[in-house]
Amino acid sequence: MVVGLLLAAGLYLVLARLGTRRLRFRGGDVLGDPDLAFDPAYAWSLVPDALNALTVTAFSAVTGFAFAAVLGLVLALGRRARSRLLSWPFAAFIEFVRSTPLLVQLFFLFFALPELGVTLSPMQTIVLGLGVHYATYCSEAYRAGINSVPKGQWEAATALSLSPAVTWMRVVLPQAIPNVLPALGNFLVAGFKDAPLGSAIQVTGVLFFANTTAGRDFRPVEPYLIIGLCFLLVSIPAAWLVRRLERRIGYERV
Amino acid sequence: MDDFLLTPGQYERLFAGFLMTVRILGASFALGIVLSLLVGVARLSQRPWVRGAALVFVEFARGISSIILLFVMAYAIPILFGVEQRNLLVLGSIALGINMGGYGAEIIRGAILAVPRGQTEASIALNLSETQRLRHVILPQALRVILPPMGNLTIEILKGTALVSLIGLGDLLAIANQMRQRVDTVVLFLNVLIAYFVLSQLINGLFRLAESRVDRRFESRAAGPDQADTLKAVT
Amino acid sequence: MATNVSDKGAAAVRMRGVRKAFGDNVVLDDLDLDVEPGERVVIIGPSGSGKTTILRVCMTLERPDDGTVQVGDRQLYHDERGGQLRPAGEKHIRSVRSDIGMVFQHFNLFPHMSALENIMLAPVKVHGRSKDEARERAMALLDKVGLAHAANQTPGQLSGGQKQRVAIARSLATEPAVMLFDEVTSALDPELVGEVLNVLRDIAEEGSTTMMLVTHEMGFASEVADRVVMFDQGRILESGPPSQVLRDPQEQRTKDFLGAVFEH
Amino acid sequence: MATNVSDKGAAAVRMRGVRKAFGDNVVLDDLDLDVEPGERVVIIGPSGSGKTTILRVCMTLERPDDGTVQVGDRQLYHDERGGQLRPAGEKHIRSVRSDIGMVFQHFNLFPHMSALENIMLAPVKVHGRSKDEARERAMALLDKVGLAHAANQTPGQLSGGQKQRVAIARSLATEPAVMLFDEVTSALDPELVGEVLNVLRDIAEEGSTTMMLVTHEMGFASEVADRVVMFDQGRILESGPPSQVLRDPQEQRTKDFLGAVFEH
Amino acid sequence: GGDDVTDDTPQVGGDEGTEDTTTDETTDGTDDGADDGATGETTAGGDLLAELQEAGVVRVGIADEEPYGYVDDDGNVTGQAPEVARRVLEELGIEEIDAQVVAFESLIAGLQAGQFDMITAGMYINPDRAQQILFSDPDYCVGEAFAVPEGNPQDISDLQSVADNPDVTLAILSGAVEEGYADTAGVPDDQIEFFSDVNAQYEALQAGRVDAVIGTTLTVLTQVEDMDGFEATESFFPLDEDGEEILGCGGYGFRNDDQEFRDAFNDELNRLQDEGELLPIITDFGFAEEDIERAQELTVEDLAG
Ligand SMILES: Nc1ncnc2c1ncn2[C@@H]1O[C@H](COP(=O)(O)OP(=O)(O)OP(=O)(O)O)[C@@H](O)[C@H]1O
Ligand SMILES: Nc1ncnc2c1ncn2[C@@H]1O[C@H](COP(=O)(O)OP(=O)(O)OP(=O)(O)O)[C@@H](O)[C@H]1O
Ligand SMILES: [Mg+2]
Ligand SMILES: [Mg+2]
Repeated sequence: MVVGLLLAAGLYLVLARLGTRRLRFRGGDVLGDPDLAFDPAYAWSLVPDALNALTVTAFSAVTGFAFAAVLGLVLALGRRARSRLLSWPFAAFIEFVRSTPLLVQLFFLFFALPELGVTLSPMQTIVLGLGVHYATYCSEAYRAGINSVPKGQWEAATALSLSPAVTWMRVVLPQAIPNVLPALGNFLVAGFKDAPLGSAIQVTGVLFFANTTAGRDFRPVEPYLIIGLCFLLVSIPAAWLVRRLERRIGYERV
Repeated sequence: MDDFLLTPGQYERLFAGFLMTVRILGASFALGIVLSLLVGVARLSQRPWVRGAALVFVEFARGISSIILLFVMAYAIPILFGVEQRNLLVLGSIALGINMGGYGAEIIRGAILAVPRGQTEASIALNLSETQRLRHVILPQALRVILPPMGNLTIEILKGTALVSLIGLGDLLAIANQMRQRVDTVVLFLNVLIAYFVLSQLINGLFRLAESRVDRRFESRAAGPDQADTLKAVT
Repeated sequence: MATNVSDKGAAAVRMRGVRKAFGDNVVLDDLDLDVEPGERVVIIGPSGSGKTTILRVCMTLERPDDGTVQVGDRQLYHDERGGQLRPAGEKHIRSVRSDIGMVFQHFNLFPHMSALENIMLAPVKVHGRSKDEARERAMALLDKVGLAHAANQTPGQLSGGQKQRVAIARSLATEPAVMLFDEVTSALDPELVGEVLNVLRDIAEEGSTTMMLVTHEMGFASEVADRVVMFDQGRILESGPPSQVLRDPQEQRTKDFLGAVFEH
Repeated sequence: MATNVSDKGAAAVRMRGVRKAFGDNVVLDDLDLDVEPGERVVIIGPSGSGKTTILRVCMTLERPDDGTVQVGDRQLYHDERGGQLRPAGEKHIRSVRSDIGMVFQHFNLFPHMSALENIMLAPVKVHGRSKDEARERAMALLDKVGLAHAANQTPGQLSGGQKQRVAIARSLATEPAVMLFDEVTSALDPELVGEVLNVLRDIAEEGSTTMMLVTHEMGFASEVADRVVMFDQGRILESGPPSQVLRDPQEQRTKDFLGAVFEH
Repeated sequence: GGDDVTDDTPQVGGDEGTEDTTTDETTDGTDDGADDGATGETTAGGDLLAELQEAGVVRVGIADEEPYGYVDDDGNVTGQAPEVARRVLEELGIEEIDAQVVAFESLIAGLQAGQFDMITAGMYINPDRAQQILFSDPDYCVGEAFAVPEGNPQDISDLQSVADNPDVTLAILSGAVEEGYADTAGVPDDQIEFFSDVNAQYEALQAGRVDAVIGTTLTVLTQVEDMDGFEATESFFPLDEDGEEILGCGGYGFRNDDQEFRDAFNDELNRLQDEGELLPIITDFGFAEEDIERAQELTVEDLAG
């Protein structure tokens, strides 16, 4: 467990180091053969750039997701608030963010917020955008998880006179969160697939790489196919892992 | 209040984009539903190769990001296969429809599996053909399970339509971006967000309506007074 | 179609060497069984002895591992070409299957259709009847099972006994030559069993339909059965008129079984 | 805090005019009940008579619609300021509540913590004990309930009787003045009931803790109770020492109830 | 490399009927309903021009960059390039243009993929691009300039001054020629921020995300006009590896297969240029007469290398 956490933290630090670079894409080292619709040699020469861009995309996805996981909990708690005056705005916010496109939200954060005096860098924008967007999804998952904690647990906490903070931190959440993990895993994968949207606000991730390279070398086939492949190679195993987690947790719950 | 409004002319432009958004949504939804049904049923086929092909489609459609699929469709596929694809609306809808099909197929598969086995057996005993079984017995019952997640999926696809602005289609977001320089961006994007919100609530409402209509088919009121009467009348 | 079967004077159902195993569990073991046209055979036996399985094999809900099933003058699972038996395709099976009907323990009515629609579905979709014709016949059947007033109710609005009577009407609607009944009263509250047995009795009395019934209602069995077949561990232990098998069984196993049933 | 209560010579629990309804269903109806410090009161009565509800009201798991509940010398649901009673805030309720403990029918142990952690949680988090002190006391309690060896097992690894004994230890750990027990043996397999009753008997014998027990174990009740209270339809039907209420009840309802319980 | 993959698909030419609705659908709704006709399929050889003449509509690609090709307040497509193209196409008997807005870097890919039939974005003619597509002769040549905060606090005058000042972050349009200019001048990577959207560059400048935007003198002048607190630097000509000044001259892009269309367009363009017809159209968008005169002496061969 501790080893796992340390490993994850280490990986994240590496990712943070690689993924926050401002990348510059100079196209392939070799010229594509005009007679080939797909030139493997040219494609191969793009791989280093594509991998670098992938670290940027992955970093924005992971960081955005971490943010979503925390903010989602806050939203879930806010929505559960006993006072309707408090819970209604949370519910409305969640519904609104969930039913509007992430891309529009990104444009809003990137282009409209400066008019309100908040200027975010592209990376900050995509992290915040992914974070808030997926926080609303996470909040629904947390809500289901919290509701799945039996009523008797709350009553036992009352009978022991535990304070609300202790009840949440020590009794309810430790039971709710394992049930929520598979859902969170799915959202991480989904967030990863949305992370290329950062390209629209100049985040130098995979899609930015493909657009720039295609515009520079005038060969769109290779870069777009490469990033498509990158995505399949990352997200299919990831989804598979999440499904395994789902089965394992489902099994333990029995 | 006026501070949050645009000029009528600007609304007119946005409305043209909004119509385009609705068209793309309609086209991708239609394709998505067809793919969901075909692939969802194929996932349960007795022929291993059909099942395998369907699984590959599902993993592909769900594994690749819809935005990347969109760019692949718009820029790589036409050149790679020499199909001169001038119709971006079709391209965009295919990309989004494939995306929807991947998720929808799993919804349909799950819903079909949720229909009790006895229903299939009864329809075999009545000698219905495989398609008749699906058409008259299984799918109508699966529909109850299908509708709620399908509604959510449709809203996801609505959100996905915003991506087509990046490949040069003039949807709501694309028009907003063209107006961005000359309009207060806060007001502009708030208006756009609200338009999407309204549309998604509309979709939500339509699906709720469909759900209640389907539920009415199953009407299973617990022993009401009229039923008690009929019971007596019979025995 | 019933005429088709008796034309030739063949058995309504003729099973030869039927074998069915689930994994290691051999449920039907080299089974031979003949049912004459119009005969009413009641199958009894302890739980797990394979009674349901034999009906499901006749209904093509389970494919036997080995052996043949003949329905009327045609093989169910095989094509006869040039005297040779070959495994038949789905099309052949469907064509033979239309001579068989089955009523299930748990009714398996279609919950999204009214009673009437449940009954009309197969005649319209499978046998190509016109809607009007099918409706008329369905109403006649509903009347026969005493449910004409419930034609437009969905299964959710019916009691268990009513559901089962609709299910019986539904399988009668296609006029199968052979009808299979698998413990059709055992999912019912005791006070509803009578109404279903009455309907079965009516059908039996009309006499033209071949019936195979699995039931634990021994009184009913001795009343309607031409023959009682006692199953045990996938084999026929004994077989004969009810007066013999139920009153004066030869086998100890049968005696024990009947003792246990009647005690209850 | 227990001393606090007896200091004043006040009742450990004093209910006045307590009313609780769920919708139209009036479950507690203008109820008065006094429990003396150190007294052991057993509450009996038919299902649905409000036994659980009265304990839940004491534990603040249900808020009464009307009436007052005094625990020791303080009002549970009200602030007394200037002789006036006003509905109290969450903070006040929490402070009074720490004098009460409850053991549930279904244990409600925290499944993600070991037995030891379950017991230590409240002393450390609520009463600010040091971890070492809390652990020592928790081990002593586990020893008392005969489960010292199971300290590090999680509830999933314990039998029902063991779970309930851990739950009892857990609620004793904060040394509440009043302990509530709601049918703590009725979710257990019969062969496990004894071990839990033994633990309860030990606690009762120590004598310092005020106890309110709902139970259907009449033998146990007559053994440990100072007083038996018979509930019916949200009211106290009769009340007195076990020798009187259990052996020689005055009310017909009580006789019927006891008859039914003993027959079973 | 002139071979375009579309060579292999002559058979798609026939079914014009199916395309009737599609033109309609590919419009971005920006031009006020000018899409009533069908353009038919584009195929190998020179029948594109005939088809376009038949349909009366041509689809063009723009990058939404003022003043070259953009969508105005009312949603109409305008700018130097679309307006000139309109005039020239009119001579060819094509009455309407139907524009699609795409990222600048996707213009060539869009043209090649058949999403539109010509580029009217004032795209500079250079050897790299000329390998991919056909260009018309240029109709303007301008220098480069920077948009900077008023008073030019970082004292930026040319790319060398950017390279020499590590504090300056420069916005460059992804896929545009300025990237190469900056490389030649030795501007380090971490001083460059790439954008795929012209307007976003200036919004970034306003938001303080970058210190300067480089663009053609015209673009910069047009943009800073609408912005408070920003100005344009003096126009300059960037240097190539040999220290020679580079002229930035824009023209119209065509697919390699559409040589006949390009030639016809080019002939009319040159004729109108000679007759001085284009001058008023172009100067309307802020160009100086000398910008146009410089282009008059040049042909595409001079620029395409
Ligand atoms: N689909 C199946 N998969 C595995 N085993 C099965 C299946 N269907 C039936 N069996 C097994 O076959 C045996 C016979 O089952 P069958 O239902 O025919 O018995 P039955 O005589 O109808 O018993 P009952 O009186 O309980 O209905 C049982 O041991 C049963 O567990
Ligand atoms: N949360 C609730 N909502 C609605 N009704 C409730 C609730 N809790 C209890 N009741 C009702 O209050 C009545 C008294 O319930 P209570 O649990 O106090 O009875 P009891 O005497 O403990 O019975 P038992 O011996 O069955 O445990 C019952 O009719 C019950 O249905
Ligand atoms: Mg059976
Ligand atoms: Mg109770």
